[in-house]
Amino acid sequence: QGKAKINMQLGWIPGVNQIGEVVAKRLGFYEQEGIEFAIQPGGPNIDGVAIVASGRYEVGQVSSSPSVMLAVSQGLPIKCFAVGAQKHPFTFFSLAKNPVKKPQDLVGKKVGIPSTAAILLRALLAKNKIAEKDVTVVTVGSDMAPLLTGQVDVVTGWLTSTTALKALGPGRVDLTLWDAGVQLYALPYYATHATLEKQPKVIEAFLRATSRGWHHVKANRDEAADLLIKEYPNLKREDERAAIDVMLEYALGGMAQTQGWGTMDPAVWQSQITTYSELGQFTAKTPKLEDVISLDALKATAAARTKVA
Amino acid sequence: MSAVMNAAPAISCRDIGMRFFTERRDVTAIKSLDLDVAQGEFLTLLGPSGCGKSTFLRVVADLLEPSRGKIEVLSGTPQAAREKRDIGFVFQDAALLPWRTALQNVELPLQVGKGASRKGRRSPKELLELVGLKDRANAWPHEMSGGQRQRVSIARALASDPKILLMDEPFGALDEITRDRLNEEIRKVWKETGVTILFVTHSIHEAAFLGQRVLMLAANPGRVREIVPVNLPEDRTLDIRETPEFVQLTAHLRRVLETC
Amino acid sequence: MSAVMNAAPAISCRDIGMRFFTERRDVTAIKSLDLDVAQGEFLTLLGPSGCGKSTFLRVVADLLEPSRGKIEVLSGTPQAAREKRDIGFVFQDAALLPWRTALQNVELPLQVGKGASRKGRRSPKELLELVGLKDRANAWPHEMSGGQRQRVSIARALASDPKILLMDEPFGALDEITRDRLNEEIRKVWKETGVTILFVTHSIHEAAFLGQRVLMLAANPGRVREIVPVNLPEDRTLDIRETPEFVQLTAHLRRVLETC
Amino acid sequence: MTTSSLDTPVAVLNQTPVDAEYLKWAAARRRRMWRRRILPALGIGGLLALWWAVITIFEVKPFIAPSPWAVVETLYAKRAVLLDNLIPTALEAAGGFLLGNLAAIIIATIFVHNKTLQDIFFPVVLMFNAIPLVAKAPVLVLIMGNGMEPKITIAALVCFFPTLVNMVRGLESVNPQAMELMRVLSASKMEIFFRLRLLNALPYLFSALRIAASMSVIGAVVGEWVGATVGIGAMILQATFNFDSPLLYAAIVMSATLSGLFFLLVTVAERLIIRWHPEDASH
Amino acid sequence: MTTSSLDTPVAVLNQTPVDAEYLKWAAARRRRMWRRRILPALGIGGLLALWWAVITIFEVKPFIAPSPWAVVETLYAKRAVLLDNLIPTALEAAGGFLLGNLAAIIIATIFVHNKTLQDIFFPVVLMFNAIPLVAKAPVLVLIMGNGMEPKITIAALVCFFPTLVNMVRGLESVNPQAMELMRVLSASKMEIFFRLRLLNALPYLFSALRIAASMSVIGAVVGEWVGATVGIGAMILQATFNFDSPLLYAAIVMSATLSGLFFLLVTVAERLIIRWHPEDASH
Ligand SMILES: Nc1ncnc2c1ncn2[C@@H]1O[C@H](COP(=O)(O)OP(=O)(O)OP(=O)(O)O)[C@@H](O)[C@H]1O
Ligand SMILES: Nc1ncnc2c1ncn2[C@@H]1O[C@H](COP(=O)(O)OP(=O)(O)OP(=O)(O)O)[C@@H](O)[C@H]1O
Ligand SMILES: Cc1ncc(C[n+]2csc(CCO)c2C)c(N)n1
Ligand SMILES: [Mg+2]
Ligand SMILES: [Mg+2]
Repeated sequence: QGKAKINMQLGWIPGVNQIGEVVAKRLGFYEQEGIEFAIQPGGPNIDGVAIVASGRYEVGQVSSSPSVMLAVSQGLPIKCFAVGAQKHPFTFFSLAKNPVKKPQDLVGKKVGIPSTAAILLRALLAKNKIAEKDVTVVTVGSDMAPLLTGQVDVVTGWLTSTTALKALGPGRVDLTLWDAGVQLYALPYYATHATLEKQPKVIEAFLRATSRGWHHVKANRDEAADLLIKEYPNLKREDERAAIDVMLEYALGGMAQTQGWGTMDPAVWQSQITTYSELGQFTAKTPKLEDVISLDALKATAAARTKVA
Repeated sequence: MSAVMNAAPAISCRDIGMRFFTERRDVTAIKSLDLDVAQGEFLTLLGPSGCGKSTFLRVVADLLEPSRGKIEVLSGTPQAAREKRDIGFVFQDAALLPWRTALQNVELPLQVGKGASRKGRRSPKELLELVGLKDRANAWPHEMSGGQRQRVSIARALASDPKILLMDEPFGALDEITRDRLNEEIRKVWKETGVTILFVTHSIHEAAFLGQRVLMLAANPGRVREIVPVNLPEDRTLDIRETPEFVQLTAHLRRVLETC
Repeated sequence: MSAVMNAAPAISCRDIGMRFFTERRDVTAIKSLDLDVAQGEFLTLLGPSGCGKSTFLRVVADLLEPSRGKIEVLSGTPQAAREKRDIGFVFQDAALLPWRTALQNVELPLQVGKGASRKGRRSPKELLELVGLKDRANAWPHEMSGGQRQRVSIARALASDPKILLMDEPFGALDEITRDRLNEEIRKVWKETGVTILFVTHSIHEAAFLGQRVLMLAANPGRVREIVPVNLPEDRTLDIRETPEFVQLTAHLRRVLETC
Repeated sequence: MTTSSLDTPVAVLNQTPVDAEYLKWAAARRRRMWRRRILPALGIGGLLALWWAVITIFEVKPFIAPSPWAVVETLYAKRAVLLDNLIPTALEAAGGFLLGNLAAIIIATIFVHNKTLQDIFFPVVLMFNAIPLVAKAPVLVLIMGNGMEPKITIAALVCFFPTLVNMVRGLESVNPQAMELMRVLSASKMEIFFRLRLLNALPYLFSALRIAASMSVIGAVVGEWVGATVGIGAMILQATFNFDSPLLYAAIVMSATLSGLFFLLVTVAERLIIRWHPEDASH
Repeated sequence: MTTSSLDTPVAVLNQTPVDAEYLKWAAARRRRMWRRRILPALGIGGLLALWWAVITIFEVKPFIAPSPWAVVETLYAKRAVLLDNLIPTALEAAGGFLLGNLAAIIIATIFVHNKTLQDIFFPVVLMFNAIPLVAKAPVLVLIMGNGMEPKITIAALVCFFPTLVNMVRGLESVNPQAMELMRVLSASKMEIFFRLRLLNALPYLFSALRIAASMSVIGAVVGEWVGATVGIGAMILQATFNFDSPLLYAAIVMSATLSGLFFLLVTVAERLIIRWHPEDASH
């Protein structure tokens, strides 16, 4: 019958970052909203934006908010309609014997960073009025080993990657991008203009069900871990269980505590756009806020999303 | 012989010439060649090494296009004759397919080409027996001696039933006894089937014993030196080689060859 | 001839046997062979196709290890003789290297192996002239006729200066005139240099004209049938073939060969 | 003289009397076969020993490279998961191997029969081959979705080019004499292809297949990075992401073993198909 | 009889009188050469036309694939940046090509001369080849740092295996007759290698080099994804990240052109080195 399909295309492989969706799917929350839901994995070779933009799948999620801005800037017909993490967990990691606790500590350090994240460091330096020449940038892969071998003083990564962070040991020093003054969102959800305009009800239903899923996770963490492992048997339960606690801080912390899961602040978006624009990152055109995000679906579901909380 | 001459010639060449061009050289293999070969004739070719014998056979078989002149085979182009499978060829080197055993090599003509159904009078096995290789039917080419390989290639040429058989030194690697026996066999085959044969050999005796005429080519550049008719009885056994006529003929051929 | 016999034999075989095993077959190429070849001797080998002539030459040249028996070459192992570059070989098929021109192929023995410095009496160019290929010195093997290729390989074998020359049907693809001339040449080379020659041929006349003895092999399985001494004067010209002794000898050889 | 006197005595081996010469040959043959089995095992064993030695002597940290022992433990502990993930990767690799090589053989066949098409399209294939996966991936997912199909296609694309290049050369490098023979027999192009060119190309083809055996597994693994939750590629990604280097190496060992297996299959197939070569061609 | 009567009349071409037969041959030859130049251009042109047609007819969105026109514009507008980035990639690819193929040729040489080493180490090489780049790259960066070296190494590793496989086969597949000739001449292994095996392996080698020409560029590009700020690979990464599809395609066109150039060089080298083949082997 007229069940709406939602395929959610990721920019990365699924894991604890999608645990709310997995739980909602497993417990039939989507079905109850009249949605047939599936997660489509991405990977290093595919971010999925073009696939969603061309209408192959209905919604997408990328790792970080700049992807959405950059895509919109290049004319891809998508808009972000919710975010999965209220703060970006991107963090500069250093070791206790050579710590970087605040932005100023970066001066004179060797920072290992993937080439596509170099812009985040530049944004941070700009925000804190540190000259770029005072920091040595070393392009590395998404790998933390260079810190341990002493090739660099600082590496980057996500605070939510709890398993990976175990490798750095307990004496790790964190400096999050958010606290350093560059405020980005992680795990933004997006869809095409056409979907947002023609099927707002479906998107709203999707948000309601997903929100329910996340709140269910918060209340039933062990069960959620079990459901995640059932969906993706390759994952390790104890690792994911530990990650759930951290992830929930991001998904349901911050503004989400008051305005519900998925909520986002247009001001934060606007400052991102401004920052990127100032750093000359928009090679095509600087997008306007209303081209990048659409708050309609969030507004329409505000009651449902906060009620559960 | 005069009887067969009445029909249209099996092969008719007018001023055939063949030059090989490469970036660095220009080799005249055949300067000019005029020749008619009657249907059912047995023509042997004698001539010094490099005088264009193989080249000429290749032109007749439509494996090379002459750089000039006009050639008709069975009243058509060589290509037409080849495509009608009217031509059989025994190559100077055996040219066996290494992935086929002796028997499979002999069977090739029956499996390939439009005339594949046109069987010879003898089965591949019989032909292998004819050339004395019954027991080596399953040997791979690399397991055979030089002469054995050549015998397989002779059997292969006889497996199909061509109207024109071009044989390029088929018995070169065979001992005289086997060679004598096969000389008699090939004449028998010729008589039975009425096939037209062009037979290149380096043996004056063989040329005289087998042929109705001997085409003597001269080298430098390749051209016809003389066409010697063989006036020997049609029914020849090996004893004929002791007759004065034969000795006289071969002496003549030798003399001509010395001036080629 | 008796004089040379006094020295240690150049080649001495005791009960040599050669079998080829494969997964499916077991071929006896040589059953048993006893033979002494004197230093400086010219031995010709006659025998039906597949009787093991090439196999025997390969054993002497240390290209095959006999499956039984004992062989000495120049009072040592075949390997030692080969490694001292005392052995020259003309293969049954020319075996030219396709990436070398005629001249470069003849030059190969002077560029390769420990004896590379040991030059023959004649330069590669002179040798090419000897075999009548002066003008084709720069031709690639694929641009030459069958006989031309074989002549290049003969010139190549003569380019080094071996003590034992193994020739496997070297003149098989040549016309009789060239063949006669090269027969005389090879005897001249033999006399000049005192080289020991083992010469495989299918021509009874050639075997008789060239050799001091004729080793006749029988097939099925390969074995010595008879060793026929050639009692002809050492100074032989082609005319000798008309003498009654020669005719008698070849008739005998033919008779023996017929029962091989 | 009878014909039979020309025949060489040939014994069929199962009737051969067991004599000394035969035993000698059979023993040598058996020795050769054992060598062929033992030496590779020795090589792999040596590799493990070297790995272990390097880890121990240079005190390599486990996050750079784990000890073989840790990997073996992981292999054993996670054997069920690893095998479950091996199956889709093996299927994708096998599918890609078949598809890619088949396509390469077919296109090589077309190219060899039509020089004009070859001249026109070879550069196109070359350019297409040079496009990296990042650009091809979205199009593949767009067309095929997220099932096994895009992974198989990627594995196939990775095998395709080497096989095409080798196959074209193999099909073209026929002995001119054999070609003349076929022409005299008026063999059709089809017959020339199946009875001459293809057989002639086998050494080149098997060389290409050996390369493809290895490449198709890599292709499948990389293909899984375009969106997969199961498979060795997904596991590798997961393990890299989590810095679980024993698991990463265990997954790599699985994929390398798969490559080795494919390679072995190709080698065995070659030995079964090319039967006409001298037993010990190179000595 | 004099010897000279055996000689075939051979004219050296620059002395050839300009006769009809010669002119006919020369014209045919010229036609063939032109075809060989024009047809590939036609193919590439056709590809562009097809691309354009698909974009227009199916209204493909520019973020899936831009129109050729947009790419050309970008190529022109950014020519300076593109060329600057092409140079390191070209150097890496060339270095990897040389290094990888040289290593493959040397190891193939060792293998062919020592069957035991081959039996032992071939499986090791095979396993090593099967390790995906994700696992090798960090180690390479660890050892070699962040310069061109790890990229060159990756490009070399990518070329290595196909060339090794082809080269071993080429070196082993010598004509047994030629081998016997060399043995009779007591040629040393070195002489056999340089005067027989190597020349015999050339068709296989050039086949491998054609593959490697394409692979080394891909290897260099992929190598640049591990940590580079310049080079076509870095540009591709950046363009992908920025959703700048015209730039992405422009970068891909650059790398494909580089592949094509390498391929062309290999083809020309082959034509210059292998001079002894019939001019038109496949007719
Ligand atoms: N492809 C080629 N390119 C250049 N020259 C060639 C080519 N093929 C043959 N020739 C030359 O043409 C001449 C005739 O060659 P052909 O093979 O017809 O001689 P032949 O009479 O068969 O000699 P043989 O008795 O030695 O086999 C020879 O001088 C040869 O070198
Ligand atoms: N590699 C091999 N495997 C099996 N059998 C072989 C092999 N080589 C030769 N033979 C067989 O050994 C026998 C002797 O072969 P050889 O080549 O020595 O004969 P030949 O006397 O030189 O004959 P021809 O005069 O025909 O050249 C033949 O029956 C041949 O089939
Ligand atoms: C969901 C999620 N997305 C991205 C990252 C960050 N990250 C770590 S490795 C890698 C691949 C880069 O080539 C990326 C993007 C994360 N930690 N979690
Ligand atoms: Mg000829
Ligand atoms: Mg022989």
